[in-house]
Amino acid sequence: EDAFGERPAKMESPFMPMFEGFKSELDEHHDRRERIIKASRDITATSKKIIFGLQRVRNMKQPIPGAITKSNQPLWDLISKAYSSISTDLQGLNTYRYSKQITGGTQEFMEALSFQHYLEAQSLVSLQEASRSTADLGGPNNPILLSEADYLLGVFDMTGELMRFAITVMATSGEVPSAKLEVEGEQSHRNVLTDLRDVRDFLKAVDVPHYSSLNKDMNKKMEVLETCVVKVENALYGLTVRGAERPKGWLPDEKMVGRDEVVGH
Amino acid sequence: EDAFGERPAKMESPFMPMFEGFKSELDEHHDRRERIIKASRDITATSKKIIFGLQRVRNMKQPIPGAITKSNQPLWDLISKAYSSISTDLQGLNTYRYSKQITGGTQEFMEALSFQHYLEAQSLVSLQEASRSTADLGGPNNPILLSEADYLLGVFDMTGELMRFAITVMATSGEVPSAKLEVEGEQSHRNVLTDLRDVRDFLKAVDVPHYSSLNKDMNKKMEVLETCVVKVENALYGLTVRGAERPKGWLPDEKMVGRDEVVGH
Amino acid sequence: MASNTVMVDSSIFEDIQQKIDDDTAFNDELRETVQQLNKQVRSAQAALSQVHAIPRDQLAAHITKTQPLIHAEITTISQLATKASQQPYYKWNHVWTRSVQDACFTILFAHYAASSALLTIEDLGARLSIPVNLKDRDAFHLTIEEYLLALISLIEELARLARNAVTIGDYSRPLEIARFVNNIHAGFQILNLKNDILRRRSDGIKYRLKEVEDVVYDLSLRGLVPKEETKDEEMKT
Amino acid sequence: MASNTVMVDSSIFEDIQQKIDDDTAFNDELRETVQQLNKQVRSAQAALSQVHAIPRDQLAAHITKTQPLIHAEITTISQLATKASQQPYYKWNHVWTRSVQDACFTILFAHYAASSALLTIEDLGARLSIPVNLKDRDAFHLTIEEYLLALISLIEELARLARNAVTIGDYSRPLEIARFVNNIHAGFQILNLKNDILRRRSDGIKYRLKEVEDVVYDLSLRGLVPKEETKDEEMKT
Amino acid sequence: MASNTVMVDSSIFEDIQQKIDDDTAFNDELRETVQQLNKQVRSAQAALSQVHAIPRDQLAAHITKTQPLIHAEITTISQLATKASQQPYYKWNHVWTRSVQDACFTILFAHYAASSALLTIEDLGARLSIPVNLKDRDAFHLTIEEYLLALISLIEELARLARNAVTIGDYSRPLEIARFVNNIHAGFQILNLKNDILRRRSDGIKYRLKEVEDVVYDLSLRGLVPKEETKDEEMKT
Amino acid sequence: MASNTVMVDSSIFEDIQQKIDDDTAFNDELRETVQQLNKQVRSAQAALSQVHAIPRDQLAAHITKTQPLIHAEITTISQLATKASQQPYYKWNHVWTRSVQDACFTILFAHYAASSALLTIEDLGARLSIPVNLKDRDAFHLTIEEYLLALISLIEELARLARNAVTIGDYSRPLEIARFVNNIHAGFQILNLKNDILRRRSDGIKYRLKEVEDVVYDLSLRGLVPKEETKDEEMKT
Amino acid sequence: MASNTVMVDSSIFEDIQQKIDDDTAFNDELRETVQQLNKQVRSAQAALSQVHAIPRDQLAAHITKTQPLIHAEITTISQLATKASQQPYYKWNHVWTRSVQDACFTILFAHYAASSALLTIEDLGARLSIPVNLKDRDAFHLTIEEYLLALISLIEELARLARNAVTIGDYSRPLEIARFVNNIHAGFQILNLKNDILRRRSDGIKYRLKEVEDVVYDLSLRGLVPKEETKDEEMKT
Amino acid sequence: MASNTVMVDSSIFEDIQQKIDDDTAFNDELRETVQQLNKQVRSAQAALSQVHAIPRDQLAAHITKTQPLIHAEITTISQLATKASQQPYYKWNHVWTRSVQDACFTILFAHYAASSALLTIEDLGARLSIPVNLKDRDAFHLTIEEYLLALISLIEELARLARNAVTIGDYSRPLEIARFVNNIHAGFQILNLKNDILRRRSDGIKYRLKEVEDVVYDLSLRGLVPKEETKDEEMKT
Ligand SMILES: [Mn+2]
Ligand SMILES: [Mn+2]
Repeated sequence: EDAFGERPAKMESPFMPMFEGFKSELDEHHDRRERIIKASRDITATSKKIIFGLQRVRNMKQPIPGAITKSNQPLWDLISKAYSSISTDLQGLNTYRYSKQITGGTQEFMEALSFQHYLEAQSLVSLQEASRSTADLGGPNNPILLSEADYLLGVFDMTGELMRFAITVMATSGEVPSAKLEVEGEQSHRNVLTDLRDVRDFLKAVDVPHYSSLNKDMNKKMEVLETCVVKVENALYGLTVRGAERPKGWLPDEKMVGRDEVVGH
Repeated sequence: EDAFGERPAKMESPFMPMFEGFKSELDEHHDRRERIIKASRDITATSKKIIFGLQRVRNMKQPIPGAITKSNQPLWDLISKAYSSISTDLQGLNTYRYSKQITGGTQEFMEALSFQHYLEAQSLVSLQEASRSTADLGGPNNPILLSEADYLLGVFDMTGELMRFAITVMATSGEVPSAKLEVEGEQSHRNVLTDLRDVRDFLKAVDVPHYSSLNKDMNKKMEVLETCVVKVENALYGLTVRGAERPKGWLPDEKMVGRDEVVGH
Repeated sequence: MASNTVMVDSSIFEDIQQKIDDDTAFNDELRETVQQLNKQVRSAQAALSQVHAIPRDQLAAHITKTQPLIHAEITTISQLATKASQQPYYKWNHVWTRSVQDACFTILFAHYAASSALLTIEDLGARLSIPVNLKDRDAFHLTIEEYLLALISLIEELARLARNAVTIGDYSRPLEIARFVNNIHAGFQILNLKNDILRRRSDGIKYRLKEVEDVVYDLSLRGLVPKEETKDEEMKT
Repeated sequence: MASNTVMVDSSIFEDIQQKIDDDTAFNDELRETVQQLNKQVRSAQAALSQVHAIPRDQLAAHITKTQPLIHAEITTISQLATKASQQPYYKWNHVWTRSVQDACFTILFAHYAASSALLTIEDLGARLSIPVNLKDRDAFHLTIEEYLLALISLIEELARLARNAVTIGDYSRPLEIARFVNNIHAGFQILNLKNDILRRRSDGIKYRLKEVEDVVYDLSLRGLVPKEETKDEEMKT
Repeated sequence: MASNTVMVDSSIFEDIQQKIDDDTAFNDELRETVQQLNKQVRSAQAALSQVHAIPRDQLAAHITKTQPLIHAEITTISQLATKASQQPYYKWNHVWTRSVQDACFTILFAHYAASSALLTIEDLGARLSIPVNLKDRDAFHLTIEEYLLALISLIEELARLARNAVTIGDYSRPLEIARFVNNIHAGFQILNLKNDILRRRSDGIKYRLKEVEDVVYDLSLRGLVPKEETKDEEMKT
Repeated sequence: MASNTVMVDSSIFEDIQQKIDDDTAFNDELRETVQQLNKQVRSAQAALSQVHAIPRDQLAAHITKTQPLIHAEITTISQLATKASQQPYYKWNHVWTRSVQDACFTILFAHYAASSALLTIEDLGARLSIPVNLKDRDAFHLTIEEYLLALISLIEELARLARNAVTIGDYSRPLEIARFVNNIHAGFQILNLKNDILRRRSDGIKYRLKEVEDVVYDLSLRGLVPKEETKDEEMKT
Repeated sequence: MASNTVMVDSSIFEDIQQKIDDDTAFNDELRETVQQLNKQVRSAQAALSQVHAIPRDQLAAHITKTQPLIHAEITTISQLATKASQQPYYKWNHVWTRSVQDACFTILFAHYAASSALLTIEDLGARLSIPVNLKDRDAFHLTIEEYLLALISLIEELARLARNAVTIGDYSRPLEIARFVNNIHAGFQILNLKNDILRRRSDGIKYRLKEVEDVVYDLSLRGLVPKEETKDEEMKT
Repeated sequence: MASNTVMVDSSIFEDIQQKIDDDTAFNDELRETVQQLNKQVRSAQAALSQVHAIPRDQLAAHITKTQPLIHAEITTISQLATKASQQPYYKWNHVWTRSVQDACFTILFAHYAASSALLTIEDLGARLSIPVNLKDRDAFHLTIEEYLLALISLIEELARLARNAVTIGDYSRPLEIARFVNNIHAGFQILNLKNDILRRRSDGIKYRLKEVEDVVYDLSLRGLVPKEETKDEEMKT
């Protein structure tokens, strides 16, 4: 009588060694998959925190205020740590194998990265630049892939943050956000709305096969982006209509309390 | 000019200290929530592995074969470790606060626990006994709660494993699984099918408010359970119909290869 | 089922049924109390909606008249707290949280209407005689989320009040409100929110802020901003 | 868009569009090859479905006749491998995996029909001239999942074959099949599967096992189990 | 298995077929009448949409011209009532309720446009010659829910009218409307509604109120509130 | 905007509140009764599920023991009928229809288990002491649809019983059931149903018939059809 | 906003109304005819369901008796063809396609039951007096898809018939059916179908084939295969 | 079961394969053309989105520059028409209808932007060189539904344009748009639509009208309505 009960005459299946091999491979695969899912959750949550921090910025095309840089730095470090912890799991053959598991985190990271880039430079970060950032996050020799899809979908989400930024600045300052430092003649016609429309037109022109999942995702996000543009247009319309009543030469009272900026720190 | 750009005349919002407090509370809450979600995923995956191991058992109401016990023990330990790592997060006020986050893992654990209990004792583990097990998993002073809902939904899922067990045993041995060791007169009428029907009838009698989410969950799982019962009934019907052709006194050839049990280890 | 060693010890399910029945009964009791609270909240809201139409100098009197309605709410919340404390807080919190938020809003609004000041979460807890942001023990209390959601309702109501104040000729109210909403907005901006109800509702604050700022702009364009405001401000800060 | 410092450097999107267009073209090429493979698989399956009706002693000849159909599959898989190796494996694997599984099934079934033996994943890879279970480099290969899914298809076909063998008077085939399915079933039982396609399909093996065992039972009940089987068995093991 | 013993009385299946056919025929008749009503409602709405563009002093004449359209609706509702009374009211009520609400809206709006007054549910029932809020017997009638849903449609139309009135230079209409919407809002505010269509639609009233208040704000800010309004107001208070 | 001119008669809101409260109370009462009925139905179903495991000769005794459970259902349905008759039938019918169907199923199944005969809708109405298929007045009754849906549930249960009867050695039950299901199927086959729940569920009868035919096939093939059945059969044909 | 310049020609809306009304009327006419066809199909199916219970030698007589039912279907399809030919075929095809398939099934089954042979699509078109697989002009016809879907229904019915034939002691029918289903299966196996209803339903043929093979297995195992069948078989091979 | 008797003519399966392959090839060609059209539509939309940002006096020049993009669309639609005319219109219409609607929208919008006038369906058909609202023969054409859906898209775009025009200082555009949307709304209001996509989308026109009226309100309130507009208006009224 053996460990399996009272029945006599057991035979070992001749295929057991083969299945033992399969078992260890599959277990390894599933464990790796779980690790990546968890890291992706961490990266998503941390990127969201960074974006919240950046929403306290009030000016464009200027260095991010020191206080915000300082409070965001540990978060960027956390993301780097999360990516490093799984970067060996995402190399070679496995780069695309687990792309469904990591894509959520990478898109959210891309959203944070491109939002900060826009605030600093008033321009859209390129796929090359962004790829360099994600590659670095994996640590030496283990670059993290930023696919075109991750890049595009991250940029889509970033436009939502641009809208929030624009409305907040208009609410607090009564002006549409635009870079103040440039020479008037060159720069005056570029503001968040024209930039948003620019990004929208470029994104709209991207031609993706109708059967791809990227196409479905982009169509959904394009609707959101159009809504964002309309929200900023409506806010700007409101400023214009009210501004039209302004007598010639009227200037806002410097002491006018409401328009003062109230800050967190 | 301060860190926030060129605008002069900033005021600090008088409510900032209050919101600083809220911020740290909310961050703590979200971090705890994430920790629990991750632990729940680990517990779910590990419980599933235990169940796979137990599906290699071929006899009822006997100790689990040593090989299976041995390969499952590290898994039980992993579960214990996962629960311990978050048990302080699930005490006092927080016991129910994160119940949605931990319930998936706890239900799957309950499924594994009650399946093993059935195989060993041919009976349903009670809420009290199972609660004692989960309580222990949290480590000293940090018991893990097993709610009635977790218990019931875990038992529902366990019946699916009972069905798999029953069909597999019928396929390999040509007999419906039942305990062989008892005195014939006492025991012969209890087998997996009668036990499954018993559990079904008890579960069906549980009276839950129609508006509760538990009611919705139970209704869904009751349909699956009814299907499981029918699957075992059909398999048993097949055995009976074929058996009806058996000449009087016919005994299966001991050498008959197909009916031999083939084992993994 | 006849057997001396049974599959299911029937006491298992009797115990569970008992627990479920107890829970159902407890839930019914809670809901009854919550229904009563909802009714009182609606009455208080109806009374407070007059704030939009009553001149500032008659407001204190009006608010005083609404106090009994608010006290009724507080009494019911006390009863709720007593009942709810018999069981784990977060097991039942979903039953009353919306109603408690609405009640908190009425108290915050009544207080702001009369004094242009915000009750802190501690002030509010003191009014309701319940603990706030409890962490060390499992009892009925007011959570941070509930306070913040009530605060967002207040912001929404004040955006409406800013315009209606102009309608009845009160030009200082909008400036007060603008300062207040600005300050609250700055506070919310430092919070890291999840994709939950609090995030969704707080997303609207910037639009309320914009509405209020627009009123201030409209007034300042027409030179209607009261002079003494600036002095007032300094005194208050 | 007219500005000397532009929001979007238009080369960003030109690059991306180029990549997407390349991918689309690559996808189209792959699909064309896969379509051809599908057609060849259907022809092979149709030819192999005769296995159910052909007596054992004429089977080797029949299988030999189907070899060209199987070679056609293998040739197409080679072409697929060449094409697919230009890009990361898992980026495109979903395009061909189902078809490759079906092709593998036809090879496994043809081999089993003629020799009552299982091709291992290594044997199968050798037949197809592609690596298997590749881990150290990113190239076209046969994955464990694909092999296992083809193996499950084989089990399903064998459950049908066990009965049809009896119909044409071959009473030893069912016993062979029963041993085989039993052995495979034991193997699958040690795998920890996720809730994926492999889990769902492997759940059916126990029913196939039961069907095959029932045939053996039917035969043994009627004393139709060939005597020499027992000896055979010993020799084979 | 053929058997001529009638274990099941086949007449039961004939009965059910008869019943299904009767119901289908009745349903078809009702829908035809409802189609006609819908057409008349659309004509009435088109005529009434002119109210937004016609100065106050020419409005009574315009409303008079729309009366035949409204009478057509009333005639069709009478026919509907006759037909519907042949069967239990609540079995078929869903077929016509939406159309009857729309018809009620046109009558309420025409009346308000001309007289700035609200028809009560009794007034409306009298106009339609059908009973209202019937409780004691099962006959065709106008339910309270239908009346209230039509009233909410009226509120929505008036929020639009308030702005369009300003566009054509009528500055007193918005103040009238603001008072009216305020009253209706107060009424709904104290209702404890179930979670149904009435609840969902009544939730929108507060946004309509805000829209109308915004118009009054715009007028107040610019000193465009008619003088007599203020007096009126005082007299009424 | 405060005004005491009553533009809107506030009594309308009091009336609607009264009506809503009445409906809520009525609904609560109905649901309580229905909840009780559901519980009794589940008890009866649990007791009747033993029919699948009890030999034919002990069945009459078992059914007799279940009668109190069925009487409990009938009592509750009487209470329901009394309550429901206070209001229009079709306004509330959705609250109980599913539970009444389930109760009817238990009565049909208990009767069939003991006597292999079907209760007609009239028999069933008599048992429940409620009218059936009422057309001329609006009162609580059993609709034809409810009867047919319960009948379909019976068919589903009998398909299972046919197999379980074989398991416990009863070879005549399946033939009886096959004749019965065949008859019911023929009845449904000529119905021209609307695209509703009855249509969807009746579509399944043909699969149940196939299941039962499969059992008869298994018995016929093995010569297990009881002798007297064959004679019976011949006499009946 | 009233304007006498016609920016929008109102005739555009009159045209669209006319077109919508025409379509609605045409649709109604078609549906009425289709309803009638459905009723006739159900009668034919009910009569043909006797095939499962009638011994082979009495079958020709029974089929002859069902011919009037089938002629009724054909007459209605002619009427349908006349009506439908007034408009583009594919604009309305969805209205009748299911019913025409069902009618085709009854004709195929009646023919098979009597003669064990399959009507080709041309035979079927001739019976119905409508063209088949029309490509060169837009008129009412029978599509290949409709024929194949009816054929799949036939396969499903025959799988059932194979078992019921055994029940009434006809052991040669299953072998005939097995050969027939095998042939049809082989035909479908080489089709490269799109992912549509035809693909989904044809996927089921292999399960029907397995069912029929199981019956042949059961007969073979028990030596119940008729002798002449074996000879037949040899001659045919 | 192998048999060489041809019970089933295998040519039937060759025919169906041919037909499926033809359809697949035709579908592929159509989709390729439609994909190209979609790309051109997106380019045209991007160019036309500048209309929201370009002052009125520079607009004609801008629209002229977009003409090549629109001609590209027209060319592709011609190719589509040629291809599509080889097969029944309604069999494939679903492949291109959405893209054709979008193309029509760009043409309608470009024309309105430059001339503030609406192209009729005949104008549009002439531009595209395809027949419109074809009834008497089955060929490629523009349906009334497609035209109306494109028109609704235009209305949606114009509601946005009304606001953006104000932003760039054009105060007369909103009034023009208001008149236009009002006219279209009146037209749709009298249509008795089926419950389809056209019905759902046309339900939104009233909200667009409200948006445009709000802009006119904002301008009127602030005395920003251009003088000549007022005169125009008076003359037209
Ligand atoms: Mn975001
Ligand atoms: Mn499980």
